[in-house]
Amino acid sequence: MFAHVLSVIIFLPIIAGLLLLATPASRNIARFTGMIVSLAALVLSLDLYMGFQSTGHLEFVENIPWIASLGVSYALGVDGISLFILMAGSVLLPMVYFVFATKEKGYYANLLIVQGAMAGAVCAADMILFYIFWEVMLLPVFFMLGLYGGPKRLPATLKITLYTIAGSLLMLAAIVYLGVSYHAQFNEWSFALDKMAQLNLSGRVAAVAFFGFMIAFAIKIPLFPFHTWLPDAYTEAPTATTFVLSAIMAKIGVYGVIRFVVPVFDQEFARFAVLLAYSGVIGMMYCGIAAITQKDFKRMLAFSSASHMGIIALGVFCMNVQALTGSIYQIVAHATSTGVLFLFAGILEERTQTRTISDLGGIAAKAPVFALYFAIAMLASVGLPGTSGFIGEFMIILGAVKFNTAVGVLAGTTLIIGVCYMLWMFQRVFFEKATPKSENFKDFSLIEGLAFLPVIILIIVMGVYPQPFLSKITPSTALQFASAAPVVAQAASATNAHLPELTIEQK
Amino acid sequence: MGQSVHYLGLIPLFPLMGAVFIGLLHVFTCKNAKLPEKVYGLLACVGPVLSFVMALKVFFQLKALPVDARFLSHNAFTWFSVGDLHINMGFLADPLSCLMLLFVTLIGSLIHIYSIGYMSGDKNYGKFFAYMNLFLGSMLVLVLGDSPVVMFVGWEGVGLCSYLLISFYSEDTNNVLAGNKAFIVNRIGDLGFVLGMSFLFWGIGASGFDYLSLKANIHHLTPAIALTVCLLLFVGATGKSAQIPLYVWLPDAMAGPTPVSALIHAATMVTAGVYMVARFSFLYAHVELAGDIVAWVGILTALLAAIFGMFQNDIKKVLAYSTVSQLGYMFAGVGVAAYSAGIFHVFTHAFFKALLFLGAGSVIYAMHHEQNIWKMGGLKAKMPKTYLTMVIGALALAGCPPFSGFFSKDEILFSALATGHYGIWAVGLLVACMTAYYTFRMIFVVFHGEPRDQHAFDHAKESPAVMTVPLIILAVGAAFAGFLNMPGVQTVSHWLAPSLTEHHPHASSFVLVFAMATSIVAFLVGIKIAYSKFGKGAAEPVFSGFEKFAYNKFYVDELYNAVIVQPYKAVGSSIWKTIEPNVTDGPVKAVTRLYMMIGTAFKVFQVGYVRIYAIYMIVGLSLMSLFLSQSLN
Amino acid sequence: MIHSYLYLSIILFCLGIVGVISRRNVFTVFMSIELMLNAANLAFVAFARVHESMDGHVLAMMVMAVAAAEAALALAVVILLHKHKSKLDTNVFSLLKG
Amino acid sequence: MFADGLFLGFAVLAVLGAAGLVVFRHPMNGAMSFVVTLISLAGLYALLSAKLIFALQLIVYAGAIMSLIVFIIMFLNIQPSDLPKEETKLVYILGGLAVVLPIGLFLAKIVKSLPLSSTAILGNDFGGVKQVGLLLFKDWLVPFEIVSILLLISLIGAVVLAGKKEAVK
Amino acid sequence: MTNDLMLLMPLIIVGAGAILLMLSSAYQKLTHEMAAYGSALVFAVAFLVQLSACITGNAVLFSGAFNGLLVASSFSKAAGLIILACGFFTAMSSHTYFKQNDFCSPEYYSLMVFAASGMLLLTMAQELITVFIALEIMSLAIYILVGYDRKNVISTEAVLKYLMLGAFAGAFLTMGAAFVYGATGSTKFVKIAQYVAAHGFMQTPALIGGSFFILVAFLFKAAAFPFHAWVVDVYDGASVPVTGYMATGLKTAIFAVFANFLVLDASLQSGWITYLFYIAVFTMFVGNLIAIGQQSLKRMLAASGIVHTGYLLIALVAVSTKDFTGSVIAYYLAAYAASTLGIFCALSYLGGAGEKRSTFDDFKGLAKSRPYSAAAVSVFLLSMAGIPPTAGFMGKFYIITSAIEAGQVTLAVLGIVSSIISMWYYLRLIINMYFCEAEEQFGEAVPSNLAPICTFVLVVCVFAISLYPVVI
Repeated sequence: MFAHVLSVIIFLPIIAGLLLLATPASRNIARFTGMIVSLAALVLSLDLYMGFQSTGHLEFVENIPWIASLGVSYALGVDGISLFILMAGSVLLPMVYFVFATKEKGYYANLLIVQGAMAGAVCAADMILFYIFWEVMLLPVFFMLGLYGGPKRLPATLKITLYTIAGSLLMLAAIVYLGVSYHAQFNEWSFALDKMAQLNLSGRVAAVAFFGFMIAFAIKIPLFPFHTWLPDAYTEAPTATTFVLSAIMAKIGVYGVIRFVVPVFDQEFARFAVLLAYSGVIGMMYCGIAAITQKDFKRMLAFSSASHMGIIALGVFCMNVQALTGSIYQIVAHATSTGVLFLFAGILEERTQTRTISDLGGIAAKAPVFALYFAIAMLASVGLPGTSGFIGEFMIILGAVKFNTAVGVLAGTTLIIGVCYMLWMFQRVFFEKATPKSENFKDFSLIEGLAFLPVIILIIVMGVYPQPFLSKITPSTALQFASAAPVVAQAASATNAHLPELTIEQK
Repeated sequence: MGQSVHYLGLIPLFPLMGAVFIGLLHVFTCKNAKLPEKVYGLLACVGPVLSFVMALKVFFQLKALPVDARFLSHNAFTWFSVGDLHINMGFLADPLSCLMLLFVTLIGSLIHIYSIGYMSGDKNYGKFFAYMNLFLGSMLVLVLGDSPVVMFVGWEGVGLCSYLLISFYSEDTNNVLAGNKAFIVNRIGDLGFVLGMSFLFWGIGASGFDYLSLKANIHHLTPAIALTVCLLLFVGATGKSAQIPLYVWLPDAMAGPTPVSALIHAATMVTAGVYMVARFSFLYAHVELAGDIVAWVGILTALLAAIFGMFQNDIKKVLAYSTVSQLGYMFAGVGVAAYSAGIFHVFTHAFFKALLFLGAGSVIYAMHHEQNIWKMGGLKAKMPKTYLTMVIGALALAGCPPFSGFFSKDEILFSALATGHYGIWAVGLLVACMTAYYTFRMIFVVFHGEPRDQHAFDHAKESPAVMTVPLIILAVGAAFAGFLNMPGVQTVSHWLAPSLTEHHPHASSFVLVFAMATSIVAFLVGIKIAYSKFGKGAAEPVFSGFEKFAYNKFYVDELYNAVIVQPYKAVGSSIWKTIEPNVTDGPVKAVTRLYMMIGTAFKVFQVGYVRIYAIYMIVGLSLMSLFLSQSLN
Repeated sequence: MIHSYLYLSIILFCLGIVGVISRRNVFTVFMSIELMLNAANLAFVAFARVHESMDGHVLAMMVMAVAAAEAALALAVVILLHKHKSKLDTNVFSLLKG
Repeated sequence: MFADGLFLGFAVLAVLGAAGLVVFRHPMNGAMSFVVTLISLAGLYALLSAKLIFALQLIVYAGAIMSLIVFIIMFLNIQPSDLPKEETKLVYILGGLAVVLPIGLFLAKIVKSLPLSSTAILGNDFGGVKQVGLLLFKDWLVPFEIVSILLLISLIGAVVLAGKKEAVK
Repeated sequence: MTNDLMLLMPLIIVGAGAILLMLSSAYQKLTHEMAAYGSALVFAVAFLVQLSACITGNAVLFSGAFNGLLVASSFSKAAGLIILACGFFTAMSSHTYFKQNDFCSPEYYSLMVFAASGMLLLTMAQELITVFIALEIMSLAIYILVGYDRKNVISTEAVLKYLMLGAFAGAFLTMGAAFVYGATGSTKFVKIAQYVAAHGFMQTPALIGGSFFILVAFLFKAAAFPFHAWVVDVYDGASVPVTGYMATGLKTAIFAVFANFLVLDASLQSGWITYLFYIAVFTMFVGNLIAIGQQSLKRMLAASGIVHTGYLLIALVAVSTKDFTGSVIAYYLAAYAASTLGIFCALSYLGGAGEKRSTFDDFKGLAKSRPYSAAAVSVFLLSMAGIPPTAGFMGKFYIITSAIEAGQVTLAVLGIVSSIISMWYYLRLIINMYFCEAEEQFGEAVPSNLAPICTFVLVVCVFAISLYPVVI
């Protein structure tokens, strides 16, 4: 373990990616570089994971003043919340280089850049630094989507880009507002995260700033009704991009809410939590129901992903430690399940040249390994106990019931909704009789099988023995609520007023 | 506290390991090098048999303990722990779970053995056993779990296996659809289960969420919450155990291979709901209203299923509805707080229903996968062993003394009577009569009379020993298991007592005799009608009027389809076809379009005439001057 | 009395503006701008009289010099325009628009 | 009184000249009319004791600049057909007046509020060449110097834009 | 006095260099390439001198010399640096540009240097008539540069529009100066400030009127609404390097003097805040609306220039008169100048002979044949759009920060909204370059490497300014 491990994790892929772009490297060199660099990042993050002390506070802190006059600094650090998103990225991304062998140089280079930028966004402990990475991580997506996407990529590209930039610029205003308020209250410039939490905000402007943050994150997550960019973008994007978007980038939106909104705007957050929770749960239902009639499996997975993000976001809004922990756990679980499903969908598309569900069938018989992997990932995604998906989902529903009974009950319907579209799709694609397009479907090669194996194992391990992971998360989530406890308690009692018995027996 | 024994965790682990091992073996060999079936068969039986042996060990170890301390536990590891929520991957063997354990492993083992024969020649032989082992493992987790959450693991696991096995012949769309239906309907129940657990946790879970802690703290639970929890958990039970309104999946589930129907959809999985209610007896005993609701839902399900059962032509459908019906009895039993009676019925039912299914499977196997009873007939000559065992099963099911079903069913009816649930008793009696009728309708049509399909009849022959031996073992169980708990003996009730919160009703022996006598009468009436109609051979009836209505299961499936499934799909497609582009995305698009329009329209102002530009300036200036002169004074 | 000078200056200035915005003849437009500069000059000189300082005179001189330079350039442009289109109409030159 | 009369006369002439500039169709007429304004302004400068400016106005403005303009007008040999047909000129002028009115009123309001001292007769030194010159070279050296750059530029501009020299290949 | 001289050195070098260039252009053997190098040299030397003054000179404000008409401050020095850099890069890109376009003569470069001298004067001028003259020096030189392509009627039309409206605005400046003089008895900023401090701003109507007209002239030159309409046509008509020069150097100089004037006194600034607020808002949105519909890149950039004027006006509204350093404005100007100049630099060699490529569609598929240039242009566009980690983002960040700090939250939010809107037309070019099939091969060789090199230097600048925000 060395001093600037986080910086290395962030900038190694970015620099490698930029170098690839700047040099006339061949696609094989690019892929090889990507592999090496992402594996190096993986090794570093594993090292980081091992060395993580789970104190609940930021660890591996780096802090270098950058813009002294405004108190902006290059500050990095991870706690239990960010560690897992960082890990999800590091663990999942190397797979892409193994699975997709024939892409262009820019494809791999952009992947590297986005990996670094996402790591940066997750590790940033300064709001401005976070914002910079937040925006930077959009650019590779923009280029990948536009350059390597499907036939209707241009509108999709524009939509996602304009939508997310619109949101994030509003967030910039809110960030600046925070910095200025800090200056006004403490007579010192700073954008550091921990200092922002000391702010005492109230009034209309604070509410506006709160929504400045929330809208940015809501678009990224995406929360209903800001999700409309998602189906197009996910469907048209090349597989790796969809994977990155759904597996990690969307999670950074949730992470943002946890990291920036909850500590700073505790009052506003408590005030609007019910509204946001409904938005999450409605989004979950809306997208889940929309998924069932999709004809295109990638689009169906896109809606499914949006549906899951709704429930993950809900976990954050429930303001209790179980739901929040569940959310973070579910973030990783969703990355390993739905994210991987997108990769599988990409493989499916590559091998059958179609994305239409009705064109396929009988793949389970043709490709048992592929079907097995797919089924495991699918079951994790529908939250079957014993897979990673259950733990998080259960804790979120549990927390939601406590937070607000109606929300909790609606959140529970995810159990049904998810299973409806997934089974339907699985039936059409993997069962039934083989169609001309799927007849010659090739099963995984050994390399592919091995590349995915760690994730599949991870899905199971995370379902069966989650406590080692949870014990790294819980101190941070507990801390999150320790500071905001009074407000949260007050809000929680207010929201459950219609079912008073529920709160009587609290220990 | 009870003892902590490490091997408890091994009981589910054996079949689970078996499942993983067989599954991997199958996946990696099915394309190229096929392994011989024997390998799979042998491997598959190892897990269940080992578990059964362990179960016996548990039983004896428990038996050795004093009555009040009869439980063994094993805490494998902390599963997850967040805030107040501590869930251990813990296993608990108390008399209740031990009983379940015993018969689940026993019947499971038998059915595995039976399947070796039944499934021979199937190209997915390995897959089948992997699923079966997985199922058994999950079932054992369900039974042994020491907290609702661990139970839920098994609960969902068995659901999954049920889905996988129903859609086992996945090339046929109907099978897959049946599988989907089973999984989805089960999931609806699971929603209730999860919500019930959540309420329970926020009620009293903070000081421990395992059964023992819950039981200790149950009096802290407020009545409203207790009722909510009870009902929500019962929703879970209706899903898993096929009660109104979620029973619809079970008849369809017969699409799976017959051993699956026997093991999963008759003997074990479907009784999980009853087991769960019995597990929560400390809770249900607390809330009388919940018990009544459970009992009524159960008995009405029993009635409905019996009506359907009377008009089915598919041998497995008849058995399926009889299963639903018997499950209804069990719920009636646990609903009137006769938990041991309910569990006992679970126990006996496992034997005779597994027996009936396996027997039916034997028949189907012999008839080359023909399931319509009106294509059979006179088979008793060709398949004596099957016939004999099946008659035993049928007698047990119909409640003929002294077969096992009689005692268990009678005890339920007696409990209903003794606790004053006369309505339930009356309906139960009617159902008993109907049960006898449809059971023997099936027996008579299949085995007696003249062969209806001569060709099939000629080719029919007795099944191999690997199939008949389990039948015989089960037949023994079906015949004599009832004595374990016959009035006056009550071995099972006493055994279960430490696990259940039960108040045995004090009723006079007159009531006891009255209940028994009415039961016997009901049985006799039922069998008489059946004999008079079908005893000497009958042609396939043409249904009309109410019969047709009942034959079509009151069109409940169609109703669900029209009221729930189709609207759901319609909403789904309208969301992305109509709502998405117009309502949610509409404003975004409109804004963009407006913005482009304004932008294009704005070019008009750039006229290109320099004088006009000067006019812009002056107009602006002049306006500002106006404002400024206002502010001058 | 000085007020009258200033009022006159304002009137001339406004007339200059009117000339610029209402006429299309290039010469007239340029001369109108000169008129505005002259109006400003008048104001300078009048204010110089008020303040009894001669700074205003110097300023007026500077304005004259600038006006001269501007006029020279403007006339060069007029010649150029005339070379292109032989017209003195500002509206003729409206290729750049939209 | 005499001064007032002179002022009134010059003012009326200046305004009329300016109005003529705005109204006349042919630039030559406009230029002549403008010269009237310039000369009237020179008279007003004289009334304001700005002797140097009075002279410069006549020499530089009315003399040099206007003759340059007139020269160019003549040089281009403008035919009436070259002139823009401004049928709506009057509408524009009236409209322009209406638009400009607020500006004028605003300025007038300002002027009205100015606390101006009485215009006592000043000494002979005021506005003389020497005094202004001294001021120019002492206090206002910088603008004076940089005006030379300005003139240089306009010189180059005239050469570049109107000159015959072809672009260097 | 040596210090004073040191601070004036860049101006002197530029002025002398301009005259020298002018004189030597009479010498037939001087090719315009040599003139380009000469002017670049002048700019470079002046830049280095200015830089050394910036680094070593401890912010000496000289006011004794020149009777307080010229004053150097850290802000004027920074603005001067930007202007000189703009001049340098424009000279370089012009060199390449005129390999493909043939209307150049050595006077072109001398005029460019003259314009720079006017701009430098503007940044330092502290007296209204000096401002006026400096403004006219700059403007006249630019007018000539705009109309330099005499054979092209478009360019002549541009100079007509610019000259006519520019002179019109200049007349307002003189009238404004006259009223200020009338009110305060002086046109020197110091005296005006003293007068305002003594008598108040709102109590002196003549000062209101005078400053109003002066502001109008500044707003005109900066292309703020409603004085913006000329800018699109003029940018379109001028040649690419001149457009770049106008968009950057001229705007820097104008905003320098604008800020200098506005911070004379707090009451003066606060008196105009309401008006500047609305003007800024309208400027941003009108600029955006004009930009959306454009097909020509130059026109789009002109319109985006209007939008950036709006952002700078936000900075002016939020400017603090107490301890004015102008750092926010200078930083934004530097960021904006780097990216705008970069894009014009790239256009000057990508545009081809006779600027045959000028619309969005002409640049379709550029990334395939010229990936590096396309990448550079993308960086500039992203910087203008304010996407991190480019300089444009930092600039916008500082402006928003200063606005919110000054309590102008609404304005900051509107600025944000405007930059969201502006995203579309910046992205449009990137999309055309990267995601569309090429209609043209961009086959011809670049005649000179100077402009490409400058482009890449500017890319580095864009990032360097962002990552090492030394000005702040």
